[in-house]
Amino acid sequence: MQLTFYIAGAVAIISTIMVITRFNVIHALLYLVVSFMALAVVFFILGAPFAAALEIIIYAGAIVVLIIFVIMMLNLKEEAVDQEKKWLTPDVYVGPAILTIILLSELIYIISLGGASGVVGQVVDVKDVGKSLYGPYILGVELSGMLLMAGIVGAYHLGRKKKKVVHRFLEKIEE
Amino acid sequence: MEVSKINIIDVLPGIFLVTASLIAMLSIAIKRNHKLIFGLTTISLLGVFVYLLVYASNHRFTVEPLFIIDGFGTFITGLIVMSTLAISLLSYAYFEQREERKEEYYILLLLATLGSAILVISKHFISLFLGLEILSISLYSMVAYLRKRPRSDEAGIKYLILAAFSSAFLLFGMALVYSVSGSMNFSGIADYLSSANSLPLTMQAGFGLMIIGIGFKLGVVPFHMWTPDVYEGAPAPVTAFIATVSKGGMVVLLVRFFTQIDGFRFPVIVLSFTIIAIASMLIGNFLAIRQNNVKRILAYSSIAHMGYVLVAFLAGGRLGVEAVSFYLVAYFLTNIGAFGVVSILSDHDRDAEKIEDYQGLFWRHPKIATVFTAMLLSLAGIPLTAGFVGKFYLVASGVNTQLWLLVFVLAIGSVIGLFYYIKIIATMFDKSVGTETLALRPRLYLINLITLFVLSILMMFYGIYPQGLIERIQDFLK
Amino acid sequence: MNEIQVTSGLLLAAALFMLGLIGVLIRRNIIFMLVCVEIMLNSAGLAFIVAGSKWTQPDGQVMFIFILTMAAAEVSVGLALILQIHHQLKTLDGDAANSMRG
Amino acid sequence: MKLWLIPALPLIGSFILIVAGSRLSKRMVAIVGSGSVGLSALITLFTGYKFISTSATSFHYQAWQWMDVAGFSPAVSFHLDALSLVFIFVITFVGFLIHVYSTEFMADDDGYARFFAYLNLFVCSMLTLVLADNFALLYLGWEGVGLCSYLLIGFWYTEEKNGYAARKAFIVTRVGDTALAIGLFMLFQNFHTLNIQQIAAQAPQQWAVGSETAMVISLLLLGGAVGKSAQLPLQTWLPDAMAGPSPVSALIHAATMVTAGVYLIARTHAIFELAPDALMIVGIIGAATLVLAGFTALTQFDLKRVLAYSTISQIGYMFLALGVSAWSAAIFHFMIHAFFKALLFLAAGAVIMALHHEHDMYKMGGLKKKLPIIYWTFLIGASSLAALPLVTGGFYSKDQILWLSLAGEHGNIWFFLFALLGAFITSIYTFRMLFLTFFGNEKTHVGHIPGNGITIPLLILAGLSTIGGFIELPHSFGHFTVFSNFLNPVLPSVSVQEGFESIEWMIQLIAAGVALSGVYVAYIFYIVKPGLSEELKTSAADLHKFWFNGWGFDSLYDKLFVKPFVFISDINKKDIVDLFYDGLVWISNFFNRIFSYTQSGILRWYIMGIVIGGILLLTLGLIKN
Amino acid sequence: MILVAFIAVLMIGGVIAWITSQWNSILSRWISLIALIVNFVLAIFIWIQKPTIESSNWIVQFSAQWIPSLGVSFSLALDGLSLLMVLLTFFLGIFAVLISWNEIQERVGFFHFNLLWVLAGITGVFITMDLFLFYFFWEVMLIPMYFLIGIWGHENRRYAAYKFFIFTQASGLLMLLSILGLYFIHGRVTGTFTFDYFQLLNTEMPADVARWLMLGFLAAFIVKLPVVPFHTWLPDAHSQASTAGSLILAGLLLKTGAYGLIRFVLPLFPTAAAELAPWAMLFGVIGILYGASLAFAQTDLKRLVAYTSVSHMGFVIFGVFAFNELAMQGVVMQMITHGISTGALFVLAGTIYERIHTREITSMGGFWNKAPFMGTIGLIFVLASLGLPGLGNFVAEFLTLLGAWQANQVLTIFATIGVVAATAYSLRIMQKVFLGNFSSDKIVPDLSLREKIIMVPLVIAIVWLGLFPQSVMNTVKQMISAQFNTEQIISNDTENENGSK
Repeated sequence: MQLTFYIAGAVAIISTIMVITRFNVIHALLYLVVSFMALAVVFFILGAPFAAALEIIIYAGAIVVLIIFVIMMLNLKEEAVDQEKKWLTPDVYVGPAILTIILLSELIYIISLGGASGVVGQVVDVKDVGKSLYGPYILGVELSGMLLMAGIVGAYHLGRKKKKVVHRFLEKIEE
Repeated sequence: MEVSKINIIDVLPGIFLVTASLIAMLSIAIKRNHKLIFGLTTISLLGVFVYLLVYASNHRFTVEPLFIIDGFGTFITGLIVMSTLAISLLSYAYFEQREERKEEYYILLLLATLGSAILVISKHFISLFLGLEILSISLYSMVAYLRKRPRSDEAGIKYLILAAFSSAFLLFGMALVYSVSGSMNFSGIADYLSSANSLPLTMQAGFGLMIIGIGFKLGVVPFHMWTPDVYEGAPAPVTAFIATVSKGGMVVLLVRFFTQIDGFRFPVIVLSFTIIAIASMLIGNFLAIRQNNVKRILAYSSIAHMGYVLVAFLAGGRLGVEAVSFYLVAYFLTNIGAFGVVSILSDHDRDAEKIEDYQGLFWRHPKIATVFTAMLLSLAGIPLTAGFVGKFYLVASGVNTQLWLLVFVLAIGSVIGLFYYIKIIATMFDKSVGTETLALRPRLYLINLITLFVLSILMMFYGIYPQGLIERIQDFLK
Repeated sequence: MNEIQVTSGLLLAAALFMLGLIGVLIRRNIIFMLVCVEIMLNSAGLAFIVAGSKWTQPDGQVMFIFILTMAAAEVSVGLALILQIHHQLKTLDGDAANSMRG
Repeated sequence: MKLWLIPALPLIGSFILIVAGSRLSKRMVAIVGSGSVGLSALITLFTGYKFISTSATSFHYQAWQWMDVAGFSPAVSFHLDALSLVFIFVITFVGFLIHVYSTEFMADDDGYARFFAYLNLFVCSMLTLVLADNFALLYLGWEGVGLCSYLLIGFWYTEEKNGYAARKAFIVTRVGDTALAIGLFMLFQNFHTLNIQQIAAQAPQQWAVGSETAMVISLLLLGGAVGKSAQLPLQTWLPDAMAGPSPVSALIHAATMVTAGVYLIARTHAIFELAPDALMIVGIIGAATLVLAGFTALTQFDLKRVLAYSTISQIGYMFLALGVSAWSAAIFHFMIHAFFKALLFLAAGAVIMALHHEHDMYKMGGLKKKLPIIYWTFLIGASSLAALPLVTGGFYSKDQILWLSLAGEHGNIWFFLFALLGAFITSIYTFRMLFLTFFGNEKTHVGHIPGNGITIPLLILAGLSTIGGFIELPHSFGHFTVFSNFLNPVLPSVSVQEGFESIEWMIQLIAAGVALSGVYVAYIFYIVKPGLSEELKTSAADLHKFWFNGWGFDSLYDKLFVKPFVFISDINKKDIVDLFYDGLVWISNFFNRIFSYTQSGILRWYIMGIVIGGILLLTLGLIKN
Repeated sequence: MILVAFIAVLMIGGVIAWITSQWNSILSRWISLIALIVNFVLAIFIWIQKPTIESSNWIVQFSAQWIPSLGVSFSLALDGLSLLMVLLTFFLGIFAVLISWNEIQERVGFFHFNLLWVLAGITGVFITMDLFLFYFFWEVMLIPMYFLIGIWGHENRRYAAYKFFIFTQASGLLMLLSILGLYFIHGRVTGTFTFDYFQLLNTEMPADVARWLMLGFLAAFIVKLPVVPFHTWLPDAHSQASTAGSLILAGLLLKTGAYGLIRFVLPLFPTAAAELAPWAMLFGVIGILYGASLAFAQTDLKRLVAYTSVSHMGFVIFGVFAFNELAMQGVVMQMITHGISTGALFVLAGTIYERIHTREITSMGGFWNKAPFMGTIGLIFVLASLGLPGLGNFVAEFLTLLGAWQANQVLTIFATIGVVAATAYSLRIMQKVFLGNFSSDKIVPDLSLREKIIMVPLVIAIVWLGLFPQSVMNTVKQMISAQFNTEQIISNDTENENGSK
């Protein structure tokens, strides 16, 4: 159990590192799927099988696919990869990395000393979650519907193909 | 637990807003009609407000486990709804002049209002999160609504990435808090804290990360950097919305959360907010002094103003909450008025954001200039305006709890603030150049003028006779 | 010793969170930024599940579901925006979108 | 009781002239201007008669309560006693004569009405000064005369240097006035009143002789007196004041205003007597001034400047007299001096007018024949100034001072020697002036022959300066003491040191001899051997220059006070304090620039900001925990 | 009610003047003139009719609820000091309207609106007895003043207006802090939270708290007064404002600072103020001398006069902190006489500017020749400014110094030296403007009838104050002696000694 957790965790971390260091977006996304799956395993071990399923279905399935769709729509070519190479230079990532390491070490220090002790692993299954969702949190579910609606309406409005795109772009260059 | 009937009545305002947005969406599906949607929006907003006016009371009850409906929440909900109404009135003319599809805007506006209204009555991390996200996601689209403008998109993506980023912090913080306290309910956390001797480190870190998320939404230093860009890029009415409704909702949440858990027992939290407040007041004002873009000036000024609000927030107590409430009213009125002026003067090419656009405005459109002057003076906290009483209230609450450093910085900040408010005013009254060669040719709509007029009358009225409003607030806060 | 400590779970979440964070910071491509934000949100969800599991409550998972919802909505709007920006600027460089400053 | 009319009439005259002067004919202006003073003089006569006939010690009239604050309650009220009677007599009569003189002298001037308005205002102020029953009102008159002096010196304002001279006069006297004002503050602090009579009555009870407070107050009052009376060290303004028209010089800068200091000290003699050291200083100042000014007068070529320095010198005599407590002697000399100096100035004015505003004595000469009346009256005045024995008023008044400076209870040999030296110089420069102007060859053509308006006042004044001396005769000369008896109720008589009574006649003889020898010296130098003075001048050129420039006081003050003040003012014209506020603005802008730099518009930058904020928050938590 | 009327007439008059200017700008001039005359007559009426001032300090009082939940009331009251100040306000206000009759040709209505609202604010400051309301009016007068400078001012108006506004606002905010501090301290001690002046008097508080609170009040007042080194807004504001603006600034606005010192600082914090007295007096003296030195150096006529204000106002703080009745009477007189004399000098500068379109005294000279009437008027006010006896300023300065001498002799000596400096700079005006040679390329007509109508009453006033100041002093006597009960005993003694006249 414990071992599985650590292995899954390690996979998640490594694959995430790969995600953020890939030059090719598609490669990165594939690593992302790996990362999500590893996490799903973690969820399962932590006693959240429902969450594990959703992780795979929605994150790995829906969201990543959506992103890939968009990438395909944008029709990114090889130059994009070169571009990424150019962008990702040490002077870009050293500073942020240091900052993040500071933050991470602080968090590690806090979490490991900070009194959130306890054991995990007790299973909270779908039934409990479902009861909870459609019990006390029913209004939350309704609201998440509104959330999605806002997202859809927004995406619809923004994503609609514009007619005068090129013209506008030229206009911008002329300026 | 079943949703009982009484609960539905309690959350009726929310249901009203949801229904309105749904109807709006459906009607778009049938036929696009700007006027119709606009009418629907205003009527429903008005309806909610009337409902609140008639049925609302300072009676305090909860809708377990997510919501608490009390006088404070109701009052602010009413304020939010009224502000949205005013903004939607201003929006009509603004969007009517633009070739975009206009109708979806109102759906988003209603949903954003819903999100903000949920924020102010939430007593649970889940409702907090959902309210916040409904608000945010609607706002992403609203900010980027004018697709014709590259800046609008730029602002939208900036806002989106940063908001999601800070939401992640907020969530992580909440998770940490939850992991320690075992409850996501504010009262549950409060219970845990009252039993604990000191603040556990993890919990403290959780609060710290939450402050990032909250601070981002408030636009306080050092989480403020998005403000000017988003203000500048967003359409003027949306900017008004961000400046008022979005921030106001968060302020209320902050007050509610920290009052409930009595966070002021912990010096670390107080110190953090003190530093944030001081930094916001100073840096916000400093940033604005040489700025020449009116929307950015207002953005920087809003950073400072959130710092001022934090003074009252830190002062806490009845007076602090009263001060926050009053200040929010004044601030809402003033900011909507100010951005209203910006939007009314914008033409279909760009928003009236350059300071040159205001050169000699007083001699061209004396009424609009007068309104703008009044609004700026209110922001500066000059008497005869609601902003004065609001600032007075803030200072009073600060002095009451002897936060001398904070009120002193507040005073200094106000003085620095004068620089740029006066700059705009001086420009409007300066007749020397540029009155003929104007780039902007706005079309003035009567409805806008009336809205602005009403706003300024209200603003002046509360400045001269704040008693009514104060009584109202005190009534609600009982 | 077959039990997993809460701290381990939280540390994993923190590590992933920080990886997402570093990703946002170092990538200039907006899509990457979006992806990294997703990683951060996901790790926050992990933290919730760890916490929920600690208390044996469903609330953690409920929160995770809402996070998931929000992430989906956000990604959809974000991608729409990215499309727009790509049309406008012909690039996905986050740093290029800096016409507003000062 | 018509006391208030005396100052009021000139005031009314002045008011009429200011308001309506431009619309009145010159004749009307003359009538109003001199008439008001004339009436005043008449009333003075009448009042004086009543005063003497009723043998009252004082008349009092209160016009209204000026202020009444916390015990400070000066009134606009007038107090007439023997001392002020002498003064108002001189002021109104000499003033009237000068007015009459001016009607002709100023006849061609554009500012005719303005001139009389100022002159009337001056007379009013001067009368207020001497009639005031409290120091506040005295101060009003005191400043009022200063103002009129300013206005009249700068009367011909189109000449820029006249304006500067006027300003100098005002400012320098104001320095003295400041001392006076502080003296008044101290008086009020000590007595809770500024009423002169009350103070005079209380002072001896409150202070012992030699009291330090009395000393300080006396010195402060002296400071005021020194300023107004152009004594050392504030004498520098008077020679420049000659920029004004000659009647002004006669009235203000010779006869009346400049003697206000003498009046002040005489008026407050009760305080001064409590401070013997202060009195000593008065005497020293007088002695020093009279010699200094005398030497300077020797070197001047401007007729009026000679007279100006002689005025300073003569007032020095008065101060000397005051310094040795010879109160009535000082007042006596004041009166006689007023007559003959007014006479000299008016005559000089007539000469100058006749020679087309020529001031340089070396360009005059031979006027004896052309202007006989002027010559004779001038001669009488000059003799009086030089104190030629027996026939001149000046002899009797100056002789008394010489005598008392040696024999008076505070007198000493040094005072006497200085006074004697002064007398010698006086007669030299006086007759130098006379010889240069009226003898020798005619160098400038005589234009304007003075008419009656000028000659009649001259004649009257000549008469007065001759007869005036006979109202007070020394012991050795019949001991006729009407004047000092008259003043006795106000000013105590001076007692003579023992053993000196017997040698009084010797002193008189010496004084007469000195005066006559001075005339002789002048005669040698300017009539017999005219070249001699030039030789002397070249052989001691530096000394001559030094004396000519009034012992260098002007340039000293210029370097010491004026230049530094102007320099500091000028470099600080832009107000150095403003730099501080500019600095604040600069700092604000500096901060603005720094913070603006963070608003780069780059998304990752903003994220970085949030992260840094997060780090700070967490670190803060860790530190504080 | 008459007190409310004072303010209401001005405010409503201002609005009407603005509105009517759309049709007729002359009409709006007349409206504001009439509004001010009505108020002036009302105030005179009170002055004459006032019940025996010995009985009570307060001649008229008015109080109404305003924001009861904060303890704010609309409370007005008039005592001798307020009455004098209000009289001065309306008196100078009338001339401010008259002097702008020809000078202001654009936006006449808005100008008069601002003018009347400034005056309304000033009036409010002088008569309010509620600290909140006081602060309210304190700020209300700034905005219109800002516009008066910023719209109708001279070439550098924007900078000047900025500076004025920010200085006064910054200091005002500090005062606000103090007001609130006082409010809460009083509330905690007594349980009643109120801004009422009378209740806040004699609030008990620790000495150091009192010190800090007093400094807050002081900040606002010494900036307004102004005391060196907080004076630098003044020369800019005064010299850049239109004539009416300068008149109001110098004549009235500065007086609000002095009024505040007398009305609030001394009574509210008697002990703390006493501690501060030597320093305050020192700053007064510095102001006197520094202002004089700067005035002497200026070549811009209005700037010169502005610095004389700095110098003259030095006497005010000097006298206020001398803590005795004499000095205080002097201060009150100084407030009035300075208002008139300096105001008149600004009017004069304005009339000269109208004629030759410059304020540089180097390009003036010899105006007496062409404009003797103007010269005479100028002379009188120059003399007033240098403190010539017989004119009002002398009474003021003499009393101040006389009183101050009892408090601090060394400083008084320096203050007295300031009078010499005053002579220097005042006569410089005379010298450069009116004396000297007339350069023929300028046309300088003498004062017009309208200008004479302005000047003659000012002359009469200053002479009247110089010769018959007692009527003014009687008006404030009660108010001042109430503040100095202890001094009263001494003065009674001396009165007995003096009484036998």
